[in-house]
Amino acid sequence: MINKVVADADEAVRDIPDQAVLMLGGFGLCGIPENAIAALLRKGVKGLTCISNNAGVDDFGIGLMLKTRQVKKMISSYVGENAEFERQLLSGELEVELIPQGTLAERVRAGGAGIPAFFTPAGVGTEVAAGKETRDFDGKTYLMERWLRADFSLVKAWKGDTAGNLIYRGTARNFNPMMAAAGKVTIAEVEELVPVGQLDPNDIHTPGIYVHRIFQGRGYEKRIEQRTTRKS
Amino acid sequence: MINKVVADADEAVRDIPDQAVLMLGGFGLCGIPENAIAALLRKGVKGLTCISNNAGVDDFGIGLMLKTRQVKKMISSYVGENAEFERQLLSGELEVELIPQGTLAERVRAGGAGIPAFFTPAGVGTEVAAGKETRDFDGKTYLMERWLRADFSLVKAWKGDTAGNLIYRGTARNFNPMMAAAGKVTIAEVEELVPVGQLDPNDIHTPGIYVHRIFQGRGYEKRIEQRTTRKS
Amino acid sequence: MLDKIGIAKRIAREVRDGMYINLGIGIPTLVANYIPSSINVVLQSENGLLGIGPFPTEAEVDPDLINAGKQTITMMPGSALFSSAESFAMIRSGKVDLTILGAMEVSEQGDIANWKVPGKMVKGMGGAMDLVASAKHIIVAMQHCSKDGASKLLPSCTLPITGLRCVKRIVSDMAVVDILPGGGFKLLERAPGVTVDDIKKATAGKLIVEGEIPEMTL
Amino acid sequence: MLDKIGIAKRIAREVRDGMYINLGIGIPTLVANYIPSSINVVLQSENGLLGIGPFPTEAEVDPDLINAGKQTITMMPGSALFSSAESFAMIRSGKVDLTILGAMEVSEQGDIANWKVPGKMVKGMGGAMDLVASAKHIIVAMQHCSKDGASKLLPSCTLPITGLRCVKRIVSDMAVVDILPGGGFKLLERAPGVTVDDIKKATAGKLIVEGEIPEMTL
Repeated sequence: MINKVVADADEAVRDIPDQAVLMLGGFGLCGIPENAIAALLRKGVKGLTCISNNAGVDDFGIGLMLKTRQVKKMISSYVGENAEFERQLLSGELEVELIPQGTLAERVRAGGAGIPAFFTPAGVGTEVAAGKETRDFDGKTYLMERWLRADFSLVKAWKGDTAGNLIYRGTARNFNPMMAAAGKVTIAEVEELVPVGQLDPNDIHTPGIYVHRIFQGRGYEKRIEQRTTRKS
Repeated sequence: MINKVVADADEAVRDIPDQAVLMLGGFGLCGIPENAIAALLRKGVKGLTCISNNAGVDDFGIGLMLKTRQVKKMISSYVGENAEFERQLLSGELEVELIPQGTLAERVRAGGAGIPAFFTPAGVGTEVAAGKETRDFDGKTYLMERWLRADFSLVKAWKGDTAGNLIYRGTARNFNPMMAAAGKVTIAEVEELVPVGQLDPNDIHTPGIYVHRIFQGRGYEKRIEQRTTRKS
Repeated sequence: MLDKIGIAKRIAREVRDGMYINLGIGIPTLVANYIPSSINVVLQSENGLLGIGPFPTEAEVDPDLINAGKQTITMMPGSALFSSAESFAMIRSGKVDLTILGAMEVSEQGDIANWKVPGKMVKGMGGAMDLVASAKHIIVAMQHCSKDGASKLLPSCTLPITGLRCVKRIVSDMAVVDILPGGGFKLLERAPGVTVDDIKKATAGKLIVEGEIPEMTL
Repeated sequence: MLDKIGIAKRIAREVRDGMYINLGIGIPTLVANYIPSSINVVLQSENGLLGIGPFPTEAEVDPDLINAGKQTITMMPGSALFSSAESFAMIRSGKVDLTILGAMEVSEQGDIANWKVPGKMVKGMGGAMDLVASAKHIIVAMQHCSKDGASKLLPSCTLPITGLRCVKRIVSDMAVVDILPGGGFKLLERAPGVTVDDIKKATAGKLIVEGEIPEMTL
């Protein structure tokens, strides 16, 4: 098997240039590439376009990169948990493109599947449809949407092997598999990196062909946004 | 959880009418719904349209339904292993639509994903493009292809639970997951049916929402078309 | 007049055995608490889970297991996990039987507005546009009027819309109404202590009242 | 002149460390036998596997594990299994570095015909059209001429084509040629015992010969 292992997050993101288009996995703070984000903060790249379902919170996730003004544009479905985000947006420092969540997921999937465009019913008749081609199929109206691809995709998995095969855990899977497939270069960080042969080929969520670099992350915080519990 | 269990293959296919459009999982004879096919033979439904990557062999798989003249039309990517198929095709008794394998897989996937049409490069400039819309994206030409959906999808999995969650094994997965999603009614047969809670939610290949009926199959033959071995 | 819990209880009565259901944030989430235990349903979380269970105990809290509102959750036996693409694939292809969500406005044609208020920071539509464009059956949980008394059931929406002609039924603090295929709010039930006249006054869109309107039972 | 094994051996020399490769049925399948063990590659089977291993021993035979030619196979450590949709997703998105397949005809523009012979039963294109439309690099393994001596490297294909302008390189029993971006077969190497003149006579399409043409080494 082909060995994709790099030493750490800093080595993995070493060649991400200013103005790069990035995809970052995660839903809220669940399943985000914590180590890669920390490395981007250290590296200080600027002018990034970040495609990610959310924009983190003020002091974690993509929110950290907003604070350091490394992000030029966010492409997301929901960005509501971040005061610094709001400030930059209102002051015009930050550009934002909002996309329905299912359309975002499917556009990224299309990017990784070699499908340049497809039709979806989401957003017909709304602001989202502005400037887009509509077409009727079997009596229902759909919008044409284009694929999304990235210069670099940063994903986080639970387990991975040295050949780049990934297994996610729980709802931390979310956007990670599609983003792994849609990156020209895909960087995966995992909680546990194992030699090839340790993961059951039947259980792989992201085949190694999509992953160019893999490393074992350190010190995962896995912050919880809405800790909600019951008594008994 | 919702219980989807039916007693056996005969009960599962009880309401499949003449002229129904079926999808049948499998690649060659690998991962085909053996029990459901046997039940269709017993039931004797006629005029079926079968969407399946292949058409079985003379004495197994969909080949058995060709012999009994139950199939009106095959929609496949490759149909080369079947003499009776050839006879019926040349005599005009059987209609055949050949689709590139990746386009077939994606059209079925689109059917289960609510995507009525998409663009693919496969078949541009070939007979397959006849009558289809072409469009250029980023300097490359693509064909527009429509979704495929079925009245009934017949799929075969390795393990399943009473809620209809499925896990496939090896390359017997192939077309089964997309077909499970693209059926108005999806019938799953499994080698081992277990109570809910026995399968790890992280390992499920087909979520139970796609499966309407599930039963444990019997007497799997799992025939091999090209038994190829090495000495040592 | 119903409070939030009352609205949730009334909507819970719409749930049928064997349904796959997507519950939006807010009142819709509360509905889960009032579904009778004799009814088997599966709750979908659009971030990638079928089979949402109760909130976890402190000991069960798992940061890798959250719902679409980013709350920690548990899984029911028989759950399945999947990607966001798969999640919206099943939503778009109509596999989710019932979607329950909140709204700021609904028009008499069934248009819904629930994602953007001009002048306020736009947070995004999340999965709402995908859900309303695809769901087989949509029930809206909402207040009949705004705090200053303006009707939210309108001839047409004034706010940017989330989806066209998609709402089938509304359960508000005052009434249960259906949106008729040809347009119009058809009054089905009154909330306890609310008169047909109250509802007429509170409904700016076309209200259709035929025969006796029963008070709802919870 | 090369036999089938010779063609496979010569193609094996095109393989680079770290490549993901799809091998078609026939001669291409043989290529796997001649890739040096010092080179790490991953073989894709379009029915849903990355990491094809050797054929199984009798004891290892598993009916749930076959390649695209329906032969029983094994898996290498580090393999991954997936659906046919995922398989062609990675093919279409250019993740497979090299596709090796057979052909009945190739045109000097790089068009390929390999799925249909008029008058014979049409068996289907399988995955060939998807592969040729998407692969980053395509090498064709073929006979330079048919049994009756007619050239298969043509100005334009006479058989129904599988894909347009997609073939980059041909390894035949007589020669290695590249298809130039502007069209034309550029001669790179001669098979042992074959002269440039032999190749000229056997090539109906435009053959470009520049300088000394080396004999290939295997």
